[in-house]
Amino acid sequence: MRTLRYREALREAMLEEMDRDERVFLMGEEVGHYQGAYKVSEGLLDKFGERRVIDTPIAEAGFAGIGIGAAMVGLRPIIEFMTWNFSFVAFDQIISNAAKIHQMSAGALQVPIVFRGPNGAARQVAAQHSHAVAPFYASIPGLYVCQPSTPRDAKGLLKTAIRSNNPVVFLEGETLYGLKGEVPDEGVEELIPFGAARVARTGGDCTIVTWGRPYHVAMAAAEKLAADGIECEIIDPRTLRPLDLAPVIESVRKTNRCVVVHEHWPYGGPGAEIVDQVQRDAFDYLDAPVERVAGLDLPMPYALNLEEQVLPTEERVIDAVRRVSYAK
Amino acid sequence: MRTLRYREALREAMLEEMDRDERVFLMGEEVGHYQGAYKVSEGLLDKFGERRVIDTPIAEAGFAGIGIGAAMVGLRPIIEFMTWNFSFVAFDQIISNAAKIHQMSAGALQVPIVFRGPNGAARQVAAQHSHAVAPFYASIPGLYVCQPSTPRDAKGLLKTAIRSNNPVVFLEGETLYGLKGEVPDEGVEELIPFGAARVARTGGDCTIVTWGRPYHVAMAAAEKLAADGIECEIIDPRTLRPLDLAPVIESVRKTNRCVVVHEHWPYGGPGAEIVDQVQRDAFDYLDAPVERVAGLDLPMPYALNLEEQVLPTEERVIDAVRRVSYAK
Amino acid sequence: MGTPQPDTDDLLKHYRSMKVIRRFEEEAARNYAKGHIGGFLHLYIGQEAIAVGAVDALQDQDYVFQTYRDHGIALARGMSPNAAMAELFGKDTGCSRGMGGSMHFFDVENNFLGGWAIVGGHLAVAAGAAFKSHYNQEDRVTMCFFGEGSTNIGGFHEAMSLAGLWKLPIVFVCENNQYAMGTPLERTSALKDLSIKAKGYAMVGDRFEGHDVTVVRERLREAVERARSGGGPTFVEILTYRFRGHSMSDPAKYRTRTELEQKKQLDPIQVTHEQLLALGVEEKAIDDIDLEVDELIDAAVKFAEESEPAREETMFGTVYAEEEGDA
Amino acid sequence: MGTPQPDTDDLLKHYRSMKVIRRFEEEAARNYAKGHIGGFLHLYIGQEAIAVGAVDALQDQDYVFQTYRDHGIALARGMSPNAAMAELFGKDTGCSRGMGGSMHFFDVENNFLGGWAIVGGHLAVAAGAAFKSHYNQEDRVTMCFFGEGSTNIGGFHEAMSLAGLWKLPIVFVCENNQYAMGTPLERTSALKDLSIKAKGYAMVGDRFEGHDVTVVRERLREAVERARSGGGPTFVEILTYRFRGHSMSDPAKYRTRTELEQKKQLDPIQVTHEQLLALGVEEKAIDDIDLEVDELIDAAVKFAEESEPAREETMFGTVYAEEEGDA
Ligand SMILES: Cc1ncc(C[n+]2csc(CCOP(=O)(O)OP(=O)(O)O)c2C)c(N)n1
Ligand SMILES: Cc1ncc(C[n+]2csc(CCOP(=O)(O)OP(=O)(O)O)c2C)c(N)n1
Ligand SMILES: [Mg+2]
Ligand SMILES: [Mg+2]
Repeated sequence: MRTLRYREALREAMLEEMDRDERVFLMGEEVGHYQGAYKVSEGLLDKFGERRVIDTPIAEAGFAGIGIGAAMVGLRPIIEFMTWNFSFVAFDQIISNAAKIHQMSAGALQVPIVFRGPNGAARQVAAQHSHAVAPFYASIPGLYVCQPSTPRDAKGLLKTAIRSNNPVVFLEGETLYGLKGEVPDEGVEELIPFGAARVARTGGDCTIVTWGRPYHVAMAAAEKLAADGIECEIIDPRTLRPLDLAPVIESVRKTNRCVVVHEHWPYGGPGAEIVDQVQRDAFDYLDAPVERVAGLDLPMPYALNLEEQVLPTEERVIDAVRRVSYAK
Repeated sequence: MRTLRYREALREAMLEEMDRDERVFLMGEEVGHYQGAYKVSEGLLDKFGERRVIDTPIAEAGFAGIGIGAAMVGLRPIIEFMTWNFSFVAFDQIISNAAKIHQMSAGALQVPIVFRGPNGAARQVAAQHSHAVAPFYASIPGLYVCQPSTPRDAKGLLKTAIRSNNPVVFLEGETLYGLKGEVPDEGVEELIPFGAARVARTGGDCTIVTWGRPYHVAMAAAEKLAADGIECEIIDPRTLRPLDLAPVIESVRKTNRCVVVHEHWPYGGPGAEIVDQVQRDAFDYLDAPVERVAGLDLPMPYALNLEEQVLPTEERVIDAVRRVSYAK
Repeated sequence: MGTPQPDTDDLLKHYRSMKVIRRFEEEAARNYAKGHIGGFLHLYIGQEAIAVGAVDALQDQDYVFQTYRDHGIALARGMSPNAAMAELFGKDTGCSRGMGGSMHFFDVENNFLGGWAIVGGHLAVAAGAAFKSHYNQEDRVTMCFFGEGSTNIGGFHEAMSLAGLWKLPIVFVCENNQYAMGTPLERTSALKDLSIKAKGYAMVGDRFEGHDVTVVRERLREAVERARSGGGPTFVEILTYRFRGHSMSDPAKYRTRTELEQKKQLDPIQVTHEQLLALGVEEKAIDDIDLEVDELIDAAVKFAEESEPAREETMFGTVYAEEEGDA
Repeated sequence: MGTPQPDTDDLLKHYRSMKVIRRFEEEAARNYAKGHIGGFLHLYIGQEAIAVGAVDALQDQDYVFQTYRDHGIALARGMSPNAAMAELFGKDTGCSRGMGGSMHFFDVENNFLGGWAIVGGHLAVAAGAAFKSHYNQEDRVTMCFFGEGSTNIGGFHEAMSLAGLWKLPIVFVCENNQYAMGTPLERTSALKDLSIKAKGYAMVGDRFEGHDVTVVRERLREAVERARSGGGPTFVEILTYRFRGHSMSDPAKYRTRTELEQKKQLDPIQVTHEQLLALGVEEKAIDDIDLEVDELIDAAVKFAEESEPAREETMFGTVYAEEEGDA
C-alpha cells in the first residue's frame, strides 16, 4: 500500500484507464492546459495530448451532449464538470438522454460515459456553488451514482466507472481532494464493484450510514463516542445507485439503532431512501427510530461561521447517536 | 358548489388573480393564440390581451429566467411549462436563481413567481415525456411545491401560489385536466393554505398518504378494501413543500399502519421523505413497516401494456395495504 | 446557381421513396384514429423531399439524427415499413421494440440514430457522433435535422458553437416548415433569414426551398462534401411546409385554408410526378409504383396488427446495459 | 467616429471612481491573503474604465447586473466601500449581510441587482428586469455585463433571442478580457469578432477598446439611448484585460509576463491620469484624490474588521419571504 491524496488517486485511475483503452478521453473546462481547476487532471495533457484531453468552452449542456453522442457510437468519454453545480445547465442531457438512450433504443445503443467533478460545499463559495447533488441523480433509473469517501475508493470506483457500459455520475469533493489515504501499490489493479458497501468501523451499539465529506466527520465522532463507551459501526455505501444496504440491515440487527449522516439537504434523497429501506427491512430489530444528520434545509450562506453551522458536525452526529441510544 | 373540470378550475384561478392584480401575467409556449397546449389558458388571451398573455419561443431557460427577473423587480409571473419535462432545460434557473435570490440578497429581493404545467405520465408519450418531477423540486429549500389532486385543490392552491411572495412549483397532470369535481361557487373565494394536508377518506385500519393521479387510484382501491372490511384513511398532503404530516401521524396512531402511494420513481423524493418522518414521529405506533407503492424504477416505455404496469395500480395498493395489515 | 437537372432513374427512386413515406403516414393517421396507435404522432407529410434528397446526398456509413418527426427520414434511410408501423402499434417487432413509439425510432443498422423528443436536445448528441468520426479519423459525416422553432433554445447554440469551434464533420439541417406547433416564425424570431445565424459561429450557411428533391440533394451534397473533406460544419435552412397539424391532436386553426391550399401547389410528390412526366416517363409506370407502395404499406399494417405486443423483458432488460462479466 | 473629448470635471470624477475600485480590490487581495476573506475573490483590476464609463452612461433608475466579478460595478454604482468590504469579511454590515460574499453583492437602493455566479445564468434574469420596464412602460434601461467566455452557453443565446424578439430595453455588455479562467478566446470561439453575434438576433452590435473611460461612456450611451427610446437591445463587445488572475487562486501561468506588461501600458487609471495632466490638471490635485481614496479604503477595512459577524437570524430568516398575513 502507498499513501496518496484523493486527487492523485483519481488522476491515477484516469491515467491507467486512458493508457489501457484508447477510446477513453477526458473533456471539460480547464482540464488540459490549465491542468484542471482543482488539478485532478494535472499532467494528463502532456501525456495524452490534445486529442484525448480536451479543453472546452463554457457550455456544459453542449459538451455533456457531445460526450453522450460520442459514447453512443463507441467512445468512452470522461466528462468533467468543474463543479457539479454546473451540471444543472446540463441536467436535461443527463436525465433525458444519457439515462434513457439504452432503453429508448431497446438496447441497441449503450452510453458508456462518466460525468465527474467536485460536489458539495467547498468552503465559503455560497449559495450557487455549494450544492450536494446526490438527491437529483441518485433518483434517476438508468444512471449509476458513485460518491467515494477515501482515496482508495476514489481510484477503485473511478476505474470501474470508466469501464462501465452505462452512464455514471461520479461525485468527488473539493474538500476531499487533499485528503491522504492508502491505495494499492502500483501494478496492483483494484476495481471496486458498484453496489458493494464498505464497513469502515465495527461496533455493537449503533449503526451509522455515511459517505462523502461527512463520512470523516462521523468517523471522528465515533472515536469520541467510543471514549464514552458507545461503539459505532460505520458503513459507507460508496455507490448511492445501486445502493447496497444488506450490510446495514445486518448491522442494525446487531445494534438495533441507525443514524444516517449526509451533506445533502434533508428532504428526500439517498438519506431518506436509506431510512425507508432500513425501517422496512429491519423493522423488528429497531429499538429507536432511524435518525438523520443532514445539511440544514437552506441555501448555503457565505459567512464561515454560518456555513459551519449548516454542514453536519461531530456534535450533531454525537447527539443523534445518543438520542437513538437513549443515552444522555 | 359547482362541478368543474380540473382544467377549468386552474383557468378560473388564473383569471380571477389576473383580474385582481395587474402585476400578474401568464407566459409560456402556446398559452395565448393556441389557447394552451392542453387548453388550460383557453380564453385568457382574448380577455387580457398580448401584454399579459405572452406566447414564447421554445426557450424554457430563457423565459423562466425572464420571469424570475421580472418577479425580482415587482411583477408576479405565471410561467407555464408545456410539460414539466421541459423544465429540465431550465433547471438551473429554478434551483440557482429562483430558490436563492431572496437569501443571497439577504431578503432585499423577493421572487413571487409560479412555475406550472402538467407533470407525470400522459399516456404513451414515452421516456422523455413522462417524468414525475416532484423528487427534484421538493428537495430544494427556497421553493414551495404544490401537487393538487382535485379541481377544488387545484383552484384554491393556485390562487394561493399566485399571491405568494415566493417561487412556487405547481405540478398539474395531463391525465387530471379532464377530471370533474366540486368547486366553490362563483364569488366564493377560497384560498387553500400551503402546508395543510386534507383527509380525503376516514378509516381506522390503514393510513394511506397519496397525491396526484395515484390519489384516485388509492381512493378506488380503498373502496374495494372496504368491501373486504379493511377501512383506509386517505390523506393528501396537497403541498409537498411544506409537507404537513401532522394529520398523518395522528392517523397512524389510530391505524398503526401506513402506505405511501405516488407516481414518482421509488428512490428518495417525497415518498421516502414521508416514510422517514412517519417512522420517526410515529415509531411507537407502527405495527408494520411503512410500505410504498411507486412508479417502477425505469424509464417509461411507449407501449400501453407496459406503461400500465409501470404506474401504481389498484392491485398494488391493495396488496400493500394487505401486507401491512398482515391480511391475506 | 441554376436548378440542377434531375436524372430519370434517380427521380423514379426518389418518387417511390417519398410515396412510401406519404402512404405510411396516411395509414398511421388512420390507425391512430382507430386507436391502434397512442401517444404523440407527428406527421412529415409535405416535407418528404427533404428526407429523400438528404439521404441521397449521404453515404451509408453516415449518421443521421432527427426530432420526434422522424418517420420520413427513418423510412428514407431504409427502415422497413413493417418495423416502423409495428413500433407505432407498440409491438415487439417494432424498430424500438415498443419502447420508443413514434418519437423514438432507432435503426442502428442503417445508421439512423433516433428519434429525439426534447427540442434542441439532440443537436449536441449528434455533434458527439461527429466528434467520434473526428476522433477516430473516420470518413463519416453526421447529419442532424431539427425545426425552425428549435433555433432559439440553448441546445442549438451550444452544439453550433462547439461544432464550429472544433470543425466537426456535421451538417445541421433546419427544416423551416414555418410553424412551431401553432406559432409562426415571425412570432418566435426577430431574424427572418435563419441562415444568417451561421455567421455567429463563423460557419457556412445555406438556404433554399425544399419541394424539389433534386435541389435538396444537390445543395445538401455540397454541405456533406464540405464536412467530409474537413471543411467543417454547415448550417442549412430549408424552407418547407407541413400539410397536417403539428401532431394528431392539432386541428391547425392557426393557418388559413387558402394558405394551406396554396402551399399544396408545391407538394413535393406532385412536383416530382410532373417532372417525371416531363422527362417522358409513362403515367402507367408511375401508377405501378403507387400500386406497389400501397401493397407494401398495407402489408406493414397487417404485420403490425399481427405482431406480439412489446415485452416486459425488454422494459426490464434495457434500463442498464450488461457489464463485462455480467451474467 | 473620432475619439470624444473628455471634460475635466467628468474625468476627475471618473479618475476618483476608478481609483476607489482599484484601491478597494488591492486591500481586498491583501486581506484575502491574511485569511480575513474566504471563498472566491475575482478582481476587476484593469477593467475599471468599463464600470465607471458605463455608470456615467446610465441614469439612477436603470438596473445593472454583473457576474461574480462585481466589486467594480457595485462601487461605481454607489455602494459604500464599507458595505462592500464588510461583505467580503462575511459581516452583518455587508451589502448582503454576509450571505453572498464577493460573488453576490446586491445593492437594491442603487439599482445594482447582483452579483451572479453561474456563467450565463443572469442574462435572462436581467432581460426579465427589462421586461418589467417594458410591461410597465417605465423609462428604465437594464445593463447586463458578462465575460467573453459566457457567449457559448445556452443562457446567453436564449436571453439574446428573447430580448431581440421582444425589443426589450436592455444593453448586453460583453467584457472581453481575452481569457475565460485560463483559456484564451481563440480556444473557445471560432468567431473572433464577437459583436458579429448580434446579427444572429437581428440586433445592433458594437465593439471597441475599453481603456478610455470617456470612450466607454460615449459608446455605451448610444446603446443606452437606443434602449431608452424603444430601439431595442444592443450587444456591445468591449475589449479589455484583467491584470490579476481569474481569482485569487489563479497564478495565471497561461500568459507571458511580456503580454501582461504590454497590456499594463493601457492601464485605464494611468491613461486617465495622463489625460488629466494633458488637460492642465495639477499633479497635486490628483495626489489629493489618491490620498482621500486611500483613507476611504483604510476606513472600509477597519469598518469590516470591527463589524459583527453575519447572523444566524439572517440565514434562517431569508429562505422564504414573508407572506401577506405572516407574523
Ligand atoms: C425543450 C422542449 N420544449 C417544448 C417542447 C414541446 N414541443 C414539441 S415540438 C414543439 C414545436 C417544435 O417546432 P419546430 O422546432 O419548428 O419543429 P416542427 O415540429 O415544426 O418540425 C414543441 C414546442 C419540447 N419537446 N421540448
Ligand atoms: C455554468 C458555469 N460553468 C462554469 C463556471 C465556472 N467559471 C466561473 S468563471 C469562469 C470563466 C468565465 O470567463 P468569462 O465569461 O470570460 O468572464 P471573466 O471571468 O473573464 O470575467 C468559469 C468557467 C460557472 N461559474 N458557471
Ligand atoms: Mg417548425
Ligand atoms: Mg473573460
